[in-house]
Amino acid sequence: MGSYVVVTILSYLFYLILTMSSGDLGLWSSSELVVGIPVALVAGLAGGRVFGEYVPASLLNPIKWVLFLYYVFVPFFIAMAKANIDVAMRVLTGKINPGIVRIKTGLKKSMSLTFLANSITLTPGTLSVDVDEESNDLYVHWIDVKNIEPEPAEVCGDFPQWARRIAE
Amino acid sequence: MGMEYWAHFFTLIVLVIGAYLAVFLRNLLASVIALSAMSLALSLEFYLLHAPDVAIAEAGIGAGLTTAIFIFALRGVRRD
Amino acid sequence: MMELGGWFMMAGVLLVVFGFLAVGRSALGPTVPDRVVGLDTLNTYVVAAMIVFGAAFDSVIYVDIAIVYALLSFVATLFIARYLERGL
Amino acid sequence: MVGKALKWVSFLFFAVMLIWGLTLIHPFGEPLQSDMDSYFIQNAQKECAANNVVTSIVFDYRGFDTLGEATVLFTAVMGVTAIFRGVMKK
Amino acid sequence: MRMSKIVRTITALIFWAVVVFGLYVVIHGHLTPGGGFQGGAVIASSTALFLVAFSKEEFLKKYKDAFLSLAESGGLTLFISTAFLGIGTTFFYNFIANSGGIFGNPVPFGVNNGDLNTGGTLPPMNMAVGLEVFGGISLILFFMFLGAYLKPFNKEESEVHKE
Amino acid sequence: MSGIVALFLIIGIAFNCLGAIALYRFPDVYTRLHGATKATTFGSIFTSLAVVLYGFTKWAYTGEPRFCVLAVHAILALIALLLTNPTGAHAIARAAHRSGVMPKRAVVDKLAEREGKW
Repeated sequence: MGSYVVVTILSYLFYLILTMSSGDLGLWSSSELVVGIPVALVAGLAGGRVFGEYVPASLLNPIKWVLFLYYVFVPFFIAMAKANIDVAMRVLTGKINPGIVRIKTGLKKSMSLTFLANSITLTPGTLSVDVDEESNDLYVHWIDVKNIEPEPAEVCGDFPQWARRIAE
Repeated sequence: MGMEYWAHFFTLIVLVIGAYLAVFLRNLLASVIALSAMSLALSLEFYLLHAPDVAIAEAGIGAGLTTAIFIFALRGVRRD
Repeated sequence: MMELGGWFMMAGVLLVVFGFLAVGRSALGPTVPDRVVGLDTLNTYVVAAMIVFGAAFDSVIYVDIAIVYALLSFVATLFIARYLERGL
Repeated sequence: MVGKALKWVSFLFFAVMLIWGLTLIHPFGEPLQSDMDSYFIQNAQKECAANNVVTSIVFDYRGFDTLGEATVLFTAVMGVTAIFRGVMKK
Repeated sequence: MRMSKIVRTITALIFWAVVVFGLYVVIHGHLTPGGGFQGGAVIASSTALFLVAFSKEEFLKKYKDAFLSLAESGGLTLFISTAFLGIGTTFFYNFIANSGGIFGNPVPFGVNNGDLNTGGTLPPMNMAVGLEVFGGISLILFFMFLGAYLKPFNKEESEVHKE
Repeated sequence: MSGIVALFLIIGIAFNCLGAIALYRFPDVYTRLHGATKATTFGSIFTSLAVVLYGFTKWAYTGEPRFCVLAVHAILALIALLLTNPTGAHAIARAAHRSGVMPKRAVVDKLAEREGKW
């Protein structure tokens, strides 16, 4: 039930963002504000059935949103810039030492696992290949293998802590 | 004006390469991939010719759903 | 004031040229996953090029097509990936 | 033998037609304007009260085309459903 | 069999966004590029997204396929009846445009200025065609997805599935 | 301001170019995915940010609402790209490994060890 309400509100907000700056009532015209309600109801009915299983309710905490914005703009962006300089060096020199290693993440929710996997795909030298469905361990393609059985901090820094703090 | 000419030029080259590969590749899955690339380039070409309606239709039907239906058909004949 | 149409046009043309290079990988690639990588890269380039051309033409509503394409190319990639991993 | 000759003749015919058409090709990206085009561009927005001229042509001036298109889609769905109906039972 | 956990989570995250975007394209069909056919295809691709990330059992558990048939037939019926309403002049006559009532305002020139109350019979026809295209393409995808299970990949599976 | 927009465009084009070169320099699927995904996503962020900045600046100067629409829709397309691009790369990598394409010059492959192929 809660997921239906959340998806309906999200859909209404998304519709308003799509039709921004269209008229007289502030940024929106009155007909857009009215038509958005049935659109949001339909999308909530369709999307709420699957949303609640994968997105935990603890994400409704506003402190996590602030943390998320900080995470995206500061640590994540710096890691991404480093990743691209790293890729540039490897493209120019052609020096690789690849391998697929397994890291224990210790995360429980699938949302935080997704957060971690997408983060480490976009950050230096790592690409998430597969995921163990039971134990939530990630198989990571590491472009510069230093250790056959590494600790998580060795591969992806402090991203597991960020994932636990933000998305769990 | 000159730049726009080169945009058309390279988009059409991608289009022709995609069509050629879609016909002449032996692997059927690779053929479907080439067809998807061709459809994408066709959508970009409609976009450059200022026909956004056709571009949306081509992006939705040609690139998204036609690939899906071809994959189902390949799954039916079991040849890859 | 800001007359940047030429810059945007130039950037769009360069993105299309990189898309041409990505199709080259899609044509050469020895295995099928290589070709899918080429297609995925081409998708990203074309979405970026559509956004940039929307600014170059000063035709605002054209950017909608970029959103449609960013969402739907994901569907096509997932279908090909699921067929490749023998899941379908 | 006849089949091979037919293949070559059809191929040559197609190639000659394509090259002939290529010599007559119109400049790229500059369509000719006919009377119908200028009528639509000048009057469609006033008559149908819609900004998108393409939609007003598809659903108003050329509505029968859209009806046929919808019927074709309906027929295709009926065909697919008739073929795969038995799968649902299993 | 389903795809990996990451793909499923991202699908659950963007599923409603695809539906809202398709409805946006349908509703703004007479103001911005797009229309019933394009918007219906976008909404139908949300069905494709669900089918490819999850499985057919999950689809059948969460949504009814009778709903898709209803959408298809209802859309076509709505389209033809809207066309019939204008038969006082001709079939497909746009009788509400510029009449002042619902959907009857004249439109000012401009890009996406949010005047949804214009267009005469065009918005209802857009919605009808969008409903029909959504139902039709979703049904085709769904039945072909079921049919793809008919022939299994290798020899042992085919022995199991022979019945 | 136009200088910043041009700078963003140049940075974005440079990283996109890097992605296109990475497709040709690397030996197998996984390393190509590394180059392609990272470089093209980063480059697309910069080119889209140039468009967003251009739209908001024009909106502030001229007051026409259509430039605001341009910026907002560019942000939405960017968010869609950021969500779907790494997920697509993950799906391709998983499919490649399951369809039997092994990483070249690999020193360790735990995933193949789990499936008994190593």
